[in-house]
Amino acid sequence: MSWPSCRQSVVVKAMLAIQLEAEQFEPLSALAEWHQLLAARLGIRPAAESHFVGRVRPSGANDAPLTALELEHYPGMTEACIASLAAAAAGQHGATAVLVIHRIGLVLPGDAIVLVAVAADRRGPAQRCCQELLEALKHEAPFWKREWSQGVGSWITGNTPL
Amino acid sequence: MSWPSCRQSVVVKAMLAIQLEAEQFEPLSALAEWHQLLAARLGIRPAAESHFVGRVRPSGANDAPLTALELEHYPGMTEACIASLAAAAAGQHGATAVLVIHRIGLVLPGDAIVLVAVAADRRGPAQRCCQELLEALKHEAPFWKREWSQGVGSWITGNTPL
Amino acid sequence: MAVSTDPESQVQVRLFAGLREAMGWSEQLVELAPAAGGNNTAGPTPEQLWRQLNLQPTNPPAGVRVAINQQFATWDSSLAAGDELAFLPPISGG
Amino acid sequence: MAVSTDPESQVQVRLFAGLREAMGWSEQLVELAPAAGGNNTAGPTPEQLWRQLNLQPTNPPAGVRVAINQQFATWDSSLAAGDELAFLPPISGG
Repeated sequence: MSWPSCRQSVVVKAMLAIQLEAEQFEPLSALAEWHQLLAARLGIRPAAESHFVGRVRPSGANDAPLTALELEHYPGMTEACIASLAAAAAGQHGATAVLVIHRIGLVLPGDAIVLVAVAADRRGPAQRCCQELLEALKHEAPFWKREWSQGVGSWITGNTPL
Repeated sequence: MSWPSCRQSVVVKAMLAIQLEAEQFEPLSALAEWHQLLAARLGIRPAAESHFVGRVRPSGANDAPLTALELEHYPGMTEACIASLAAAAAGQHGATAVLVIHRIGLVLPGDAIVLVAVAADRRGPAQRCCQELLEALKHEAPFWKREWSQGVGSWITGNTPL
Repeated sequence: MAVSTDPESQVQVRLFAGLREAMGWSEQLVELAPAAGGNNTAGPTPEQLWRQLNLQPTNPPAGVRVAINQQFATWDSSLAAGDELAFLPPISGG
Repeated sequence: MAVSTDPESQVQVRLFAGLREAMGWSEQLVELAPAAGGNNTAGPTPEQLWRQLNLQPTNPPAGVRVAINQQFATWDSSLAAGDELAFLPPISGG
């Protein structure tokens, strides 16, 4: 496992915005709010921004139509863990700002589960930080997915391949 | 040079949306329009979406405050070239849809120059396609940047490091 | 209902997701046994508690991780009274 | 104003960005000279036109690329009447 484990970070220089969201959220509205925050705090917008949006697939592992995806988490640890992963990734790549929004609860097919956005001074750091933070979230943040299909719930014990 | 050269592509399976924009554009509004297009054509939104937004830096190569960045292009060839690079990247990564918006003309500091968005069924292809297409645009699409600073224009003969 | 005389001598154990469902409980207060031989410095390990609570399978599967006080920890960490111990089945976030 | 009798025997040459500014022109119609020895199959190359038009420096810099009919081409491609030839200084898009 090559992802950094969640740990308390010592110095946080980047602007971090972390949110667990129990209701449906619209990634573009969330990005618009984040842009306002960036503009207010930084004055000018950073030269490079990389975003990732993950959405629930219409069918589950057995290819049956999915009713919903349920996301269980470990309250308290999850938030701290995401914050620490985001701080580590931002620090490693010298990112200016990081936004993570992650759904919990029941998420419908087509709905956004996760949004990761990274602002940086150059495209490489923005892209790499966004990519690595997403992988870290998938492997290191205490979330568990259960697929609901035809009235049956099945816990997922891994991630889709990269 | 490892980027594919612009060429006529034989088969285009992905949804491509390419736009040269002579006026200021708002990336999130452009993404919202693209989402409507995707929803109308595909029904459900793809599971993975990767975006990149590039903006004009506040200062130029010599660190002097930048008045504006001017983007010259080769009308006709530029559009065809972007379309062919987008089709090649989408085909290589099996992306579902690609959006490219590129500014031309005078672009002010903080304004968006380029937006690349890729939708795919998995995060890896979405991220890699977005990243590689951005590099291809930087190296293979006939654009030329001129920095205007203190009344003097200087042609840029390369790209910022990745 | 756990019979508890002194919460300071207990460890709070939490299960999640498939493990929680398979065992039929999500939280349990576990009384720390007085250490054998009066050596009070090293408490039980998560591995010992896994067995003591009769979690299944008997040997913890490779994918299951432990957290102590909401930080990832190793199976041979030493637990102290008042700790929160969680057994985490394979993570699938993002 | 180019003296042109037959547009079908010409190549349209285009310059961009720094090259356009350095040379002081952006488009020029160039009459193709009748091929020496009556061999009409191979037209001039972009490299020959670069020299014929007295573009500077005399040896085309490594970063400059050529496009024929809006497709990237090589410096030793053969131009035909009616072609559009562009000399492209180093690209900086995105």
